[in-house]
Amino acid sequence: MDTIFSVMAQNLVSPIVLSFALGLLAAMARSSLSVPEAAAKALSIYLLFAIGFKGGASVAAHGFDGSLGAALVSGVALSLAIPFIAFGLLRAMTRLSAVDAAAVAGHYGSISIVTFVSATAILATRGVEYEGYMVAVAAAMEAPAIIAALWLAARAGAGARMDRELWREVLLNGSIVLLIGAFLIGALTGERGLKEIESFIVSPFKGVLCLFLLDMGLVAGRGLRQARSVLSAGAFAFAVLMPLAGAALALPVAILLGLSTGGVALLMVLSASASYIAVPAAMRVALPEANPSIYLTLSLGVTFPFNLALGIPIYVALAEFLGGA
Amino acid sequence: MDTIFSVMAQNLVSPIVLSFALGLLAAMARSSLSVPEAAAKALSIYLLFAIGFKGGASVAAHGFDGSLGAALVSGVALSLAIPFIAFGLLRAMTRLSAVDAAAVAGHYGSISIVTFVSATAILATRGVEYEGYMVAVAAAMEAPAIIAALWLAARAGAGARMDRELWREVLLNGSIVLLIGAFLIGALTGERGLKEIESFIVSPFKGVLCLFLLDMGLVAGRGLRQARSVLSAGAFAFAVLMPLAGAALALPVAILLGLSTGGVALLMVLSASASYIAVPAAMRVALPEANPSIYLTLSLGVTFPFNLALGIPIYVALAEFLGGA
Amino acid sequence: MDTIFSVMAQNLVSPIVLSFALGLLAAMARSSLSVPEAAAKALSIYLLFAIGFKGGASVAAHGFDGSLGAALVSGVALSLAIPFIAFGLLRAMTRLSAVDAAAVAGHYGSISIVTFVSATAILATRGVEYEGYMVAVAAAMEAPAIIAALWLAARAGAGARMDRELWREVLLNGSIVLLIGAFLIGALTGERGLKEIESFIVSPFKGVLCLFLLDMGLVAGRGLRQARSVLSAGAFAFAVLMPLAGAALALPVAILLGLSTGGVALLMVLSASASYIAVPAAMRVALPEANPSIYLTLSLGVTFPFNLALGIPIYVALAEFLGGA
Amino acid sequence: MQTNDAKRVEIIIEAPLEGRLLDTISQAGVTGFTVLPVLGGSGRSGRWSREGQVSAAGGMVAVVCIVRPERVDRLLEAAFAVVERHIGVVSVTDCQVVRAERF
Amino acid sequence: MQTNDAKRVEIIIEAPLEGRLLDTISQAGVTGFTVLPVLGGSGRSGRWSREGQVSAAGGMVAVVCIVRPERVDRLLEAAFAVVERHIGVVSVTDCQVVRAERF
Amino acid sequence: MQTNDAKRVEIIIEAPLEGRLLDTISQAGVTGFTVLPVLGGSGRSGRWSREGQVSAAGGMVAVVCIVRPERVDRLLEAAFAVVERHIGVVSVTDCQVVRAERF
Ligand SMILES: Nc1ncnc2c1ncn2[C@@H]1O[C@H](COP(=O)(O)O)[C@@H](O)[C@H]1O
Ligand SMILES: Nc1ncnc2c1ncn2[C@@H]1O[C@H](COP(=O)(O)O)[C@@H](O)[C@H]1O
Ligand SMILES: Nc1ncnc2c1ncn2[C@@H]1O[C@H](COP(=O)(O)O)[C@@H](O)[C@H]1O
Ligand code: NA
Ligand code: NA
Ligand code: NA
Repeated sequence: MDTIFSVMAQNLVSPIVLSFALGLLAAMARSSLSVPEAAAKALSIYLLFAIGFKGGASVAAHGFDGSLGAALVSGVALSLAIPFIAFGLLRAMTRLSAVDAAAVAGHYGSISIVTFVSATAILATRGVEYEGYMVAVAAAMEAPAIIAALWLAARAGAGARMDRELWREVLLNGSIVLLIGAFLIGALTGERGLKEIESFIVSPFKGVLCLFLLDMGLVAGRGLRQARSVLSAGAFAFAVLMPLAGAALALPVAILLGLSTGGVALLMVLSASASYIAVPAAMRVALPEANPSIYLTLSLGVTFPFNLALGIPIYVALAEFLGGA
Repeated sequence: MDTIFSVMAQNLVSPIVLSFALGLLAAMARSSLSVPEAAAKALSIYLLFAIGFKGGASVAAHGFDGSLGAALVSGVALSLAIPFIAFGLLRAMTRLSAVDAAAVAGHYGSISIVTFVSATAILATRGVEYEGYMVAVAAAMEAPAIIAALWLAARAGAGARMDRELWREVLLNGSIVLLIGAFLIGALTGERGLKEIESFIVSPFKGVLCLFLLDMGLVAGRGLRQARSVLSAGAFAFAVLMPLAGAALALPVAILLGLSTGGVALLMVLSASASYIAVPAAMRVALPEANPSIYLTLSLGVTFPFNLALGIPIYVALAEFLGGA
Repeated sequence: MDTIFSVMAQNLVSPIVLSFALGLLAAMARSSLSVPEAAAKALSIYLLFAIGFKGGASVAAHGFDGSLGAALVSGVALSLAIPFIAFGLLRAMTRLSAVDAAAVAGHYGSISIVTFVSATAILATRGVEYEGYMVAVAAAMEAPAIIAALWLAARAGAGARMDRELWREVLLNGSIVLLIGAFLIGALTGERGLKEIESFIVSPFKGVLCLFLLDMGLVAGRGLRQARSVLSAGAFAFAVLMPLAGAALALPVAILLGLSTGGVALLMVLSASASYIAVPAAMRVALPEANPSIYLTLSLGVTFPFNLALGIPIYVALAEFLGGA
Repeated sequence: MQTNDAKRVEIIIEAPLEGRLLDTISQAGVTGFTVLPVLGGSGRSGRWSREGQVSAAGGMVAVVCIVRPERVDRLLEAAFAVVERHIGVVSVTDCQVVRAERF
Repeated sequence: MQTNDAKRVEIIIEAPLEGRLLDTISQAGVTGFTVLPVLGGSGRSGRWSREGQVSAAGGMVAVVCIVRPERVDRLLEAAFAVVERHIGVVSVTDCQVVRAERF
Repeated sequence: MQTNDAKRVEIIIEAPLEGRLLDTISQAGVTGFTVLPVLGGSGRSGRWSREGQVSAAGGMVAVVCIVRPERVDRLLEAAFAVVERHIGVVSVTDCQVVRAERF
């Protein structure tokens, strides 16, 4: 318990969390502060490339310990299962239509890569190691939730369309391709490759993350300001409960997989986090009847800050506690 | 006197000043060289975040020495007073209308954060220390001049409008919010926070500043090329005299405040510099009758390069001379 | 021969080449991965500034060894001569119209600065030195080929227009101005200037290059996908043969000039590479009848990847072999 | 395909006034509009370009509103309250829309 | 100067549908169009802005097609197949073009 | 609200020609225009997109000029001198403007 509070305290005054808070407050107060779209995209490309590459280089250094396959399968299973839990909770806790609930549920089955990245930054600060291949698990968990969501929506009578074109779009989504591509480059070039570009992708990493979180705060704050009306108290409660439920589901799986302390924490983080890039784009195409304000606000405006400020420290502390660290 | 020339000589062949010169010449020669708007904004976000954070971290390390309050009040007073001097000089030296003169005067009361940043880079090269809270003084000096300018314009019969909405826009202007926000983050996270993101906000700082000044040179050169016709010799003379007047006014104030050598130089720099972000935007809303070509060209096209090439070395040398450094 | 294969093998698993391959494959597979235009331009500004500055600083450190003048003249001569060879080959190998052939020929006489930059990165990895002024030679080789191409087109009856305005545009093209400007700044500020901004322009250089090549791969892949139909097998063959011909022409010239091993390799690289910034823009103005898909696809989609993957290692290995390195 | 008459109103205005304009026309009941970026231009106050600019002061945006013919006057009056002392360029074009119930 | 009648069709649509829309209208024989970026807007689902967004989900684009009058119906029908369940705003304006043989 | 007839001329042209076009129409006395960015498009020379492009060669811009009806011919002729050998798409639409004295 002590650990939780100390990790939380340490986390809350980190430049990363405070940068997000600054963006959130600035947007709430209607400041003109904004990060250009092109700059935000460039920052996200940097983060995906760096985290993917480092994961791959770490796999090249330490080798696969055999559990990669099992971890990937478990990730896919979690991504498929979580939407059902989310859907059930949403129908119980809110008055959202079945279509809106299905769309939201899809977001929670999928993952948020910035949440993952922020968690790795915290693990690095605390000196906790994790499996490099967790990056691949993150990529594997992006898409399956979409199937679950569309199945839920179809059952509810919405003519959700999941044609081949949409499949291609989801699986070849820019962020998935970059993450896996960079992972493979890191795995192929290994330590030598990492050394060549270390002073670009390792040293400035946390600082870039601060600016990206500033931007996320601005976008989240703007979303919250504009969507306050469409969200009920029940929906807010869901967006705080659901990550805890996702993490709770992931914890035994991670332990069964025999992951390291950092790996356990990261699988909880992935399950607890909600997508705000791949899934929203897919939902706009496949489920246009669902209201984007609802799923974007819950995912980016409530669950993301919750995980950043409180969730991650809880998952890390739990993993450390159970790992005897 | 020797110091002035040696500082000037050293300054004139610094990558920072030469990058600005390159941009200026390229734009004058109508080269197609240009920095995309989004990239320029991203560079300015980086600079504001870095300078704010470092200021805050330095305050956290050295503590307030009690003079912050007095420095803030003095900054506000300077920002309010300088427009009156500028207005008087403009009416005497040029044939600008009262409204145009008031708008220009507002720019000179406010501050230019890049001029400030360039001065801190020169101080760093020379190993001169300054109070970390000067960043907060810079932020405090952005807005008051606008009130003075609108008062001057209203007296001249222009229906300047300063409604609540404009107040909010000025005070929550993106650059002020980011500067103060980063300052607070730096102050809260202190040395530990700085260490985490040092290799992002400290080591590459000067290089980023070079690229930003390249862009400033391009914008200034384009402005000069297009606005040459609207500017009289008197206006040009004003734009060179006024920074010296502002600095002269700030010098005794800075000494009375008991600032360090670097702090004295920076208060002179702030008073000598003219806004080109917050004030122009406010003037377009509140004083649409004033011609933007005039105030933008004087501020960015004349006073900024003057300060960069000659002004800052003079202020630094004077501060060192008086500080016995 | 051994060297060639070892250089090639080392090169093919470098993060730089793999990043390009990732972009190429992603675009071919129609992934949504894309780098915003503003970010791509910002990356290219960084690379031009850094490579120019380092070249200038190196000249300041080692001094001119007298051969700069001869190297510049030789570069100009190569840039003028190569289009004639290219035109002849194109007329023999393809059924392109004379106007299209002239436009393509102009691209191969000029140079690609990213190819140059990638080659310097490989030389750096292998610890091979080169003359800092090769950057100036690169700049000098950008424009002359355009004259040759327009002369060829005019002879073929196309009303190519090369008015004063176009001259200004070509010679004051943003990338030339930035490259030469940064070179001069580096030469003026020397070692001291380099030290000030080293951690911006030296340490992260290779990493930035990776992201830029990722973008180049995306653009090249998209081009290939969309232009496949307009290109014959003969045109593809030309785009692989021509760089080898250009390098073969440059080799004796470089040896006669008495360049260092790295210098020999770089003159071959410059002659082998094909423009994709300055020349296409000039051709769109001066030779609108020529089909841009053809020249852009051959230059960026075929010759650039060929040089990156195979050409550069061949030129470097040859230079090392002949230089007794 | 079944279409109905409508008006396309295009307002080119200084970027620092964007917020005010949008708030004003929203209050006048026009809740459908789209904002397009502007790179540069020329007018009585000379040529300008957004390139490399950091401040919003040197830029403009274009706002496109498609409205039913009977609502165009209310929109123009609301827009004019903001644009009046400023340089905004306002033009109105006849157009046809599908799904008229949306406007 | 000699001009001919044509139609200017403007379609404002969610960014994730851009590829589908362009493929569909191309297949319907409309191979001339231009895509413009959109900064933000407002509609029945509220206000939005592209600022700082990373996902395509939160954005729109404007597609402008200039076509001969006789081809406008085919274009609208093709566009509608994509836009139908979505929020796309479609407007058609009469215009004049030079070099009519190009359209 | 009092409006007057005017013409909205829209010229979509290759980016490397932008400077020439604007200089030419300025010399022809048209000093009011606005330049909009273009993301991509399609025409006889195939599809293209600005994404990730560094060179101006692969891009276009849209120039919008609102002029009095009697000046449209001078504008079109001036524009055509530049556009002729190029791919520019020129369209003219009738519109209404407020503050006609500005055009
Ligand atoms: N006739 C026009 N057609 C299109 N845009 C215009 C026109 N007049 C002015 N503008 C735009 O409005 C801006 C300001 O105009 P002005 O106040 O006349 O300088 C110009 O820079 C253009 O972007
Ligand atoms: N009447 C309109 N005029 C211009 N753009 C509109 C209009 N209605 C909707 N839009 C655009 O279409 C988007 C989605 O509209 P909606 O589905 O009504 O929320 C809005 O955010 C606007 O960008
Ligand atoms: N009918 C059209 N409507 C709108 N834009 C067009 C049209 N035709 C061509 N364009 C634009 O002009 C560019 C060049 O056209 P083209 O020369 O036909 O390849 C295209 O890529 C489009 O951006
Ligand atoms: Na999840
Ligand atoms: Na000042
Ligand atoms: Na060449």
